[in-house]
Amino acid sequence: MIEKNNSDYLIRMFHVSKSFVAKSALSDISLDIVKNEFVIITGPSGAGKTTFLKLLYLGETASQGQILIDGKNLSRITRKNIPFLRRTFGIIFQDYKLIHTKTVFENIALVLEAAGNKRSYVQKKVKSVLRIVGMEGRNNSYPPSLSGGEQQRVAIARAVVGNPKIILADEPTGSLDPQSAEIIVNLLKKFHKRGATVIIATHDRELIRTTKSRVINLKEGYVQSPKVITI
Amino acid sequence: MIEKNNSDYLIRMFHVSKSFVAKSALSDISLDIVKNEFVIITGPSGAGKTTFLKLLYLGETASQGQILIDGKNLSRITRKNIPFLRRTFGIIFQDYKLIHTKTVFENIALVLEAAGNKRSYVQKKVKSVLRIVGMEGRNNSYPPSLSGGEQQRVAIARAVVGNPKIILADEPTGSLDPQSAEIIVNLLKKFHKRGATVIIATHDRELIRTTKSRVINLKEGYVQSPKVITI
Amino acid sequence: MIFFIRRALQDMNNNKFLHIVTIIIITLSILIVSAFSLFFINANDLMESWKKGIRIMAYIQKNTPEVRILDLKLKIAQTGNVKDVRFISKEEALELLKNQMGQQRSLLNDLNGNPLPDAIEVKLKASIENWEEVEAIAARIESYPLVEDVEYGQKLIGRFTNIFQLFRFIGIAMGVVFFMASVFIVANTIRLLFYSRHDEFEIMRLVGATDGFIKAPFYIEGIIQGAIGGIIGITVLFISFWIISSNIDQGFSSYFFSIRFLPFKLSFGIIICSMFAGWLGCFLSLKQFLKT
Amino acid sequence: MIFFIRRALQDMNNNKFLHIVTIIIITLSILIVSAFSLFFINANDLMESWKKGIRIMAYIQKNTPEVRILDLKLKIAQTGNVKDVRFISKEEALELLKNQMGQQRSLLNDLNGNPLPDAIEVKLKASIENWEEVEAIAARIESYPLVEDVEYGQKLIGRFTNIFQLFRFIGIAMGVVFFMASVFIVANTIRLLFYSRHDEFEIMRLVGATDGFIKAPFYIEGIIQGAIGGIIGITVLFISFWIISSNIDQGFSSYFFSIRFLPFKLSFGIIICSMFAGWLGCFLSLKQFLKT
Ligand SMILES: Nc1ncnc2c1ncn2[C@@H]1O[C@H](COP(=O)(O)OP(=O)(O)OP(=O)(O)O)[C@@H](O)[C@H]1O
Ligand SMILES: Nc1ncnc2c1ncn2[C@@H]1O[C@H](COP(=O)(O)OP(=O)(O)OP(=O)(O)O)[C@@H](O)[C@H]1O
Ligand SMILES: [Mg+2]
Ligand SMILES: [Mg+2]
Repeated sequence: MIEKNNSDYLIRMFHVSKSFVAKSALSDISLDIVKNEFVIITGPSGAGKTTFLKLLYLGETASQGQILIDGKNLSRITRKNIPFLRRTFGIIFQDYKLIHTKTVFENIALVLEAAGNKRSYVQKKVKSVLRIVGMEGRNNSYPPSLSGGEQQRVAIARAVVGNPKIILADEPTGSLDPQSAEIIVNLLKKFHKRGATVIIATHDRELIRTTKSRVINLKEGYVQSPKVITI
Repeated sequence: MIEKNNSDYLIRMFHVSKSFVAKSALSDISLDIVKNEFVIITGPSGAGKTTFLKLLYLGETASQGQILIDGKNLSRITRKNIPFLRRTFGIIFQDYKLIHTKTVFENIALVLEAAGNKRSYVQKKVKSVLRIVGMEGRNNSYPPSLSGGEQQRVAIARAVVGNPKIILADEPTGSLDPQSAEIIVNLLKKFHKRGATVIIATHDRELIRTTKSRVINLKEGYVQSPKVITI
Repeated sequence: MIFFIRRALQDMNNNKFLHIVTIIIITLSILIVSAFSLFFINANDLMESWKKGIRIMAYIQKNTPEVRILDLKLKIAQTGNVKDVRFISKEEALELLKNQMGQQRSLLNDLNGNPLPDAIEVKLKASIENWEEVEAIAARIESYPLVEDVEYGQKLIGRFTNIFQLFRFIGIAMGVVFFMASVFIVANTIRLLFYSRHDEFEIMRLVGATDGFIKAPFYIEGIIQGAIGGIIGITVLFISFWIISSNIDQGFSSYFFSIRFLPFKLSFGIIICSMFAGWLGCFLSLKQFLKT
Repeated sequence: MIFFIRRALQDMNNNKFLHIVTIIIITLSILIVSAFSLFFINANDLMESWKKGIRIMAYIQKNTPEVRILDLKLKIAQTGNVKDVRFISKEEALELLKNQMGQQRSLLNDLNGNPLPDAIEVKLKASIENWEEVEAIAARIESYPLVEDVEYGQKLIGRFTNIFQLFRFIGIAMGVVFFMASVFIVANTIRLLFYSRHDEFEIMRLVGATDGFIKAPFYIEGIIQGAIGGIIGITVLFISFWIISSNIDQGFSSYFFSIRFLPFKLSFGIIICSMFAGWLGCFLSLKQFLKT
């Protein structure tokens, strides 16, 4: 391991645990993720992958331990500043979390509008990102009328539309056929090349195999034998 | 192909099409599925797999063509008889469709209660099926507090709890790690051995490779080069 | 049945927030209806007590023998809408007149003899609806032999009687409007409640539940909510009524009529209607959401 | 701002069913409140017109010269709460008495001389609230020199005045209760509406929207719904009023008072309050649902 400068660390976790009522999801996690890293988190169902990601974007707060993102301690972030923290992330949720009463276009535009972008920019940007994920022409569809894979691609489009510094992708290819999955993985890699830090939680062996990168293996909330592979 | 007796056919489709407003999902599908067959439906995202399954359990009605299930024409089934048709199916939905305000136990028990089973039987049966999918002890959890894979396993438990004649599984291993997936596939195979007809819609190449069975390949709503492999 | 009730209660427990808000809305609606009913019933009592002031005086021809007067009294008593008759001798009449005249009684002091006629005072039933009826009865009595003349109240009261009639008409109309509005508020609230849960219906249908199986607990819930809301509403009203009336009653009302709460039957009817509204809400929403 | 209004309208369009049901409930609530206000205002007018019937007669000592009577009249007219005074000579008084007595006037025919005193009739202002005030004024007038005696109305009207007072008190109390009930119905309905959408808030927060960004369109929606519901409610009431009153007015009311619609200010106030209720509903629900 090469010595790192303090400012190189984007995410640092110190003895982080998360337990729910009568259920411990993560135990004593300590790890660092540097800027522009590409990390895969894997592990069996219920291992705590989603919970790990939730702690980063403050979807849950850690029961114990400290998390620093870009040098800021998450436990010190005020309620008011949470939205601004979240804008540094692009999140692909495992269950997509699309708003069913809004069209595909509106769902994606929401991110840009919330960040205060101009209407014309929003229009252009949303259309271009939909083209990239292969969902052009479905602008005005509502999510419930989309197939599982189509919804997932909309969720991906929403995650990347704001050019986030950090992309959190929870099982981003779970509902996708191998070809579409490849397109998505390439998209994530492209953002990685442009400078984003990418964290993917996945079971997909194919994805892990073809993506030579650091793999964090969780099992019942503990990190298993960490191995680092630099790409 | 061996000549089949008419009563051997469980599902017959004649020139079935399904189109939504401004979008055709399935076109001119004709195929037969015999009793106790194990069929995999595959194809890229948006190919029409889910729509195919929906037509069988009358989640959608065909725009054109006829579907016979066990000799009964679906277009002639009255509204009142739809629940009874559906009880012959055990369905794993792509998006699980668990009721968020009911516990895991209640979600699964619902199927048996709706079919008029006794309370004591329901209790025993639900617990045993939860054990099989590895979700024992989560009886009283609500679905939103479960991980993706856990939710999927509950959905699978619900699908098989009523010992259905036909199991429709839409991407049943999409959120599962390889080990859990294998358990589920073995579960489906066990039901198949006991006499159930199993239809799986999936992208999972692993699943297709390890399960030597008939594969129906859909693309943009059309059946591609059908190949039959008997197990 | 027990199974469905159990499911209904479980479900209400699972969706506490929604059900509490719904019950609050039902309670408020019932409170409005029952408060208005209470108000109206008492206002109506007041009007009735007022109407009792209408009297017809039938003046009898001079020198009529007593037996014939008794006959006449009987005859008048048997006339439709007459509640009560009383013979007033000319001496009694003069005494009454003196009392009535107050300051001006001095006029009557140096009177020689009593020029007043004997009379029969006729009280009417409270079921009299308007002034025309009073006039009709008076005309009828005037037509009897031995009756020289009739005189009835001040025209004033007659006019107020008509206004009372209008008041009652408007009151009943408003009661009906409030009642219907409340039923629809309750029904629509329950629709709103169910709309937020129509995914649930869909899922139940997909796993093979019949419409009946899905509906039963929701109907039970709707009816339970209606009942709870209704009972709370009536109870709140009763408590307020009790507090207010125990402070006010002595002061005002005892003279003419006494303030009373809704009759038991009506309270009960309002609760039944609240349950009906709960049922109706379910009926409307389930009809809508269970379409294929 | 325009951006948020656009988003609010778009959102109402996306969730038509929910919003229509909500507006129906608001409309009905407003209808209840405004119907009651209308009823109350007119009933109050009626009471006022009635109260105008209260008169005090001040009887003047015999043989008072005319100038001094004029002085007295002026003095009485300047007494607090007196609206109008009129001199009634003893001749006029006798004539009036004869008219009043009806059948019994024969008594007065063989009168020698006129024993009645001159009098001043005092009309009181409608702002008189209760019988005690009337008594106080009468006592005051009686204390003036030259006034021999005072007489005021039948005690009856006095008692009714007190009942009117009670009626008005109860009416205002009920108006307040109905009003608050309606505000809470509206507010809770909007809570119900938002509850069914709290996943949506959650998603918006997760993608980095600030609370302000999320709230703004919902507040606008709540206010718009309140406004639409209020306007429809008042309009429906106005149309019903217009239809009913154009059929009834001629028949009854013209004698004493005329039926009128809610004053513009009040209608406007009700609509404003309906909007406030919409806002309140948002406030309560958003406070609740935006907790972390
Ligand atoms: N809100 C919660 N309340 C209680 N338990 C929870 C909650 N959220 C997660 N858990 C539990 O914590 C454990 C870890 O959940 P998590 O969602 O992180 O798993 P995961 O690794 O993402 O699994 P999967 O691959 O199935 O998505 C699971 O057993 C889950 O049931
Ligand atoms: N209700 C609907 N309204 C309009 N279009 C629909 C509707 N349902 C499905 N479609 C469209 O029909 C096509 C087929 O959908 P389907 O869900 O069957 O795909 P799928 O093969 O299951 O895909 P995936 O693997 O992504 O789940 C998709 O393009 C989808 O957008
Ligand atoms: Mg997960
Ligand atoms: Mg699908």
